[in-house]
Amino acid sequence: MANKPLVEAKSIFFEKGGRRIFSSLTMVLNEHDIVIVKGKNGSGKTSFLKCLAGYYSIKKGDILWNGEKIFPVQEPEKIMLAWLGHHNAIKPSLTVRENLKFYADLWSTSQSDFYSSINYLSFSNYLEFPVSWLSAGEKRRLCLIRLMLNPAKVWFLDEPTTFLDVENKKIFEDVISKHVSNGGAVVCATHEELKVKNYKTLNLD
Amino acid sequence: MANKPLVEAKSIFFEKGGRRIFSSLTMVLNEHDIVIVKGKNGSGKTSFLKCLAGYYSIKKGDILWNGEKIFPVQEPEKIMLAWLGHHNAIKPSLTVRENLKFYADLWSTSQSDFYSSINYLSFSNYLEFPVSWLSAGEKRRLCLIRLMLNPAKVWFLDEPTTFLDVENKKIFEDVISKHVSNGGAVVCATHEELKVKNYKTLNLD
Amino acid sequence: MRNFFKLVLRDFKLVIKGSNETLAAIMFYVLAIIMFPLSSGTETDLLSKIAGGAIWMAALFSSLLSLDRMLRSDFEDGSLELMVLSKMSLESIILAKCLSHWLTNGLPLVVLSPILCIIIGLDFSYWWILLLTLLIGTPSLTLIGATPAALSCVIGKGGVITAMVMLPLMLPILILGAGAIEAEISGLGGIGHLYALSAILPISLLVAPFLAAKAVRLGWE
Amino acid sequence: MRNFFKLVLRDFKLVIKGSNETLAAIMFYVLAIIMFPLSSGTETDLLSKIAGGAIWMAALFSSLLSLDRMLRSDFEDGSLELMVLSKMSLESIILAKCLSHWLTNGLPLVVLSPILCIIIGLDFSYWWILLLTLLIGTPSLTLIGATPAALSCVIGKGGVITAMVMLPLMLPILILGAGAIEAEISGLGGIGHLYALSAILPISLLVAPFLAAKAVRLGWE
Amino acid sequence: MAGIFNFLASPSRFRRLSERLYPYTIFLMVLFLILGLWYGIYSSPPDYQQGETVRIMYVHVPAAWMAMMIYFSMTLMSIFSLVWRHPLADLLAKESAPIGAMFTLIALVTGSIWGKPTWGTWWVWDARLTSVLILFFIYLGHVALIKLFDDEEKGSKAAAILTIIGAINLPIIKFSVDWWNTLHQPASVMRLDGPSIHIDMMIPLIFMAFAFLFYYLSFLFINTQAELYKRRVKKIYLQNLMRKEK
Ligand code: HEM
Ligand SMILES: Nc1ncnc2c1ncn2[C@@H]1O[C@H](COP(=O)(O)OP(=O)(O)OP(=O)(O)O)[C@@H](O)[C@H]1O
Ligand SMILES: Nc1ncnc2c1ncn2[C@@H]1O[C@H](COP(=O)(O)OP(=O)(O)OP(=O)(O)O)[C@@H](O)[C@H]1O
Ligand SMILES: [Mg+2]
Ligand SMILES: [Mg+2]
Repeated sequence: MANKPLVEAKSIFFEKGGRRIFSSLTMVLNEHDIVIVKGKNGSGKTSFLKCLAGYYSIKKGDILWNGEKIFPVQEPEKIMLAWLGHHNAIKPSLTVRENLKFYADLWSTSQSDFYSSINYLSFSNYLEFPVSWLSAGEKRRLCLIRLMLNPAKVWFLDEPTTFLDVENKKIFEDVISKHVSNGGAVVCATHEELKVKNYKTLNLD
Repeated sequence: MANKPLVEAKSIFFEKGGRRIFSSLTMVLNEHDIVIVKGKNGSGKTSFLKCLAGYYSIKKGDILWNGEKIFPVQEPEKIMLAWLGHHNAIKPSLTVRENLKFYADLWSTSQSDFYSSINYLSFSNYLEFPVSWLSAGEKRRLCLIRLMLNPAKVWFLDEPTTFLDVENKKIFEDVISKHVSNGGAVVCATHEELKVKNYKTLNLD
Repeated sequence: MRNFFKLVLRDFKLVIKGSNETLAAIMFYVLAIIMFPLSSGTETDLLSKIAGGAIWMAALFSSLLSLDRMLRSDFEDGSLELMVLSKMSLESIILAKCLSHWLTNGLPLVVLSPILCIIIGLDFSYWWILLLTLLIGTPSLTLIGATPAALSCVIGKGGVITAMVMLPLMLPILILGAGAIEAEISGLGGIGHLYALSAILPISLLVAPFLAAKAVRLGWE
Repeated sequence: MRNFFKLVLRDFKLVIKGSNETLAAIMFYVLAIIMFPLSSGTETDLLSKIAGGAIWMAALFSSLLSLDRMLRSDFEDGSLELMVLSKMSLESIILAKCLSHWLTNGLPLVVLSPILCIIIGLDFSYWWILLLTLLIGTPSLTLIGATPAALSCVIGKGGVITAMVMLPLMLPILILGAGAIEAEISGLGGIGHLYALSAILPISLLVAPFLAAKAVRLGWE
Repeated sequence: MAGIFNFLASPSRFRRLSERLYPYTIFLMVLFLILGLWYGIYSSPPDYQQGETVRIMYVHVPAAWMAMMIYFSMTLMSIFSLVWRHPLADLLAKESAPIGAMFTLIALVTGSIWGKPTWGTWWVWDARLTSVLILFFIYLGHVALIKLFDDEEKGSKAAAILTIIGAINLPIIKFSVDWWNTLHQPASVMRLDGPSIHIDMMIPLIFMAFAFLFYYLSFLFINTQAELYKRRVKKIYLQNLMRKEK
């Protein structure tokens, strides 16, 4: 059992609106793995992540989670997955604390993890601000904190570094390095060069 | 007259919700100029651009457009300005052509400019696609095309390269280089290193 | 189950926060009910004849206005995508949203009904049946409207379009609700209508979250 | 001026495109009118008494449902920010949006009015006054609603809240419009009401775009 | 049932089958139409109360049955489409809707025409009539909803979801005459204790019902084929676009 990869995509094929987006794509994600998905605009990075998570359904091939054919989106009780997409999924009219608290409750994050994540991104001064006051990069940092609250082993990140400045990009790299060193795994679609160790690249071009 | 800078900010001061965002900031933008606004997340890059354009009103200092104290937003008949912000401002339910055509009409862009801009970003195959089909980067490319349709001399760009892949970033650099060599001027807030010649940097930290 | 109520609470907070939707709903009801005498003249016997219908129409319109937004913001900003990756299924998320929608939209009407009775001049001896129909009927309105609301997020359009798709589905509830009151007043007895209404509620409770979840998933495709 | 019509055309296209809002508006009107007999019973003379009010209430509700979205998408996706940087002022942009809103929402009702007359049983000899009130009144509804619609974008909330703010402002139009018909039917003559309605239109035409533009600018701050 | 559906699940198989079948259904439709009209107009007696106007029944009643039957079958297909993800099921439901809407309209119009001499009015807001009108709007909503999507396949899936909710209206139509005291005739053919209608009227009624049924099937087959071809053309077009680009 322990040898089964966390996620495995076996020559999957996906089309949308009658257009082939990618075909015979294969990926294996084990613990401690970082897979960086590269490719031109429109090459299907977002689609690939969405297929793996189960938002989109593939036409051919197999996707196995812990060796089983289930999807996080369809059976969320069985598989936990952390997702960070193009949308921030934060409510502008709630405060930073309320936004984070909601997800912390949903995922039963402990109180101490909650505050340590916030401190990690030095966000404690912002806690009572409504999110609508934050700048684009600050919103994205909020998403990073939320990511750290998530107990899921597998993280799927779709261009997580948009709007982040150089310093926060570095923090982000630390965050994922820490996550994989704790036995987690990350799939990350991005156009930037990430300075993390031992990553595998999946090129979609 | 011709010696007046296109845009001039004289030690401006701006606060929002009682927080000082920046103070005594000065900038001069002449023809052929590229000013790259740098700064950490939340340092006020977006706010600065919005102040210059007139969306936000400053507390102290002066902003002069062609030596006069008017703003593009308030008197659009007098001053033309091209704006590309965090939002794409494209309608998902219209096709690419319809989206572009609308702005081309609004700005009275000529037919030939219209098609040459589209070809420049090799978008002609997408013309009849509804925008909702496009990927995040393709949407951003659409914004670049729209930028090229704009007859305005001054371009204000707020993190224009988000979601763009390496190749398109290069195209973007070409686009702004071409624009300034034709007598235009660009103010661009970004966290990335842009490979353009002779730019000035404005650091907000 | 704990998560379920957390979500209800968060939605509740989101709705109340800064904007006080419940208060808005209450004011809307009063205004909408006042519109009937304003637009149809003030003859009291005419008014009392249309009273049940008027209150029910107000309920329907307030559902139309608010359901469109029940799922939209969560759908558009990616919150739903994210929430479904917790231990809660999409179906229960939607059910929680329906509950908090009803708490802020349907329940105020139920609570308000005695006052509305007075405003529109419905004889107080028929208040019980108005109350009952509202109590059984408004949750069905919310539930039945959830699927078209989800679909309208998928289309990315709202307003009149959603209303057009929703209205025919909700009309049976309106007919039964208003019909019960009318039948009771005319002496025929509105119990039959009430039975039919009570049959619809459990069915929609079973079917609606399932179908609305299907619709949301369609939007993700 | 050419730009003005281009914007109207684009909005019109946006509205029609794939989504056929006008068709939706028409179906909505028919359904909303049908709701009155459905909920208030079938006595024809009762119906014809509330006929004018019913049609006017349908107009009001369709405005409530659609005005909320008139500016929202352009406000939220940054289109307004961009459009104002053309040779068109924000005021004329808003006026153009109001025009295209009326073309897809008010005008269908005016055109549909004879059919609605039949459905609701309004005597055909009063059709002219219904038509006149709608023709003068519905543009005012759109214009008066523009500012609250803009404000609701600024708050980032919609639905019932917007409706609650809009309703009191629109009620005078409803009272005058429905009143004109009622007065005409009762033999008192509805001309007085018509005059009042016609006075409101130019005033709101002058004031509304200006105020709504202020509201939008407030949202940019 | 599921077996038949599985067999038909492949679009191309269905297309071939329906291409073979539709001439027969058209033939049957014409045959039953001729028989039904002949019996209905010449060889059935006028009603002792209503006189000749009763002949409207031979259009009205089968049309009303079809209106409900088509919606019912659309509901079944929608459930199939959602539960077993049959690609064809929502396509069939989608192609059924306009036909169903047409039959509903026929039932409404003929009912109104019939109502004038018998009830003295074109229209009353009674439960049966109203619920049929709502059915008509649900059909229209179905058609409109599909048009709202960029992607027709997605649109027909959406419409399938909506169809199931709309199905609450069916029992209301069916039992409205029993639950409410209305002007409309209670059921006399489709009854649990057997029909209570004269055999001379029964025959043309049944013939016309079959004619309408085969009309439905013929056009369902033809329209579905057309739609399948259309989708193939679109797919090829998109793939060519992609190829040009690369
Ligand atoms: C617009 C008005 C009308 C509508 C919408 C309407 C609708 C319907 C419907 C849906 C049915 C099918 C009922 C079932 O199978 O249970 C039906 C059957 C029938 N209708 Fe109508 N109807 C209308 C007017 C009339 C009128 C004016 C008459 C004649 C007086 C009439 C006579 C009948 C009869 C005899 C049946 C057959 C009942 C049976 O044997 O099951 N209808 N109608
Ligand atoms: N209403 C408000 N009250 C207080 N502070 C505010 C308000 N609105 C914005 N701010 C603050 O203003 C600062 C500047 O925001 P701005 O969007 O200009 O930053 P930015 O440089 O564009 O950042 P980024 O790189 O993340 O896009 C942020 O720190 C934000 O928190
Ligand atoms: N309904 C559709 N019909 C046809 N093509 C579609 C449809 N939806 C998406 N596409 C295409 O699918 C391709 C892949 O999109 P995707 O979002 O996965 O790209 P991506 O690699 O994430 O790009 P980016 O780097 O820009 O985010 C795009 O070229 C897009 O045009
Ligand atoms: Mg992407
Ligand atoms: Mg910024």
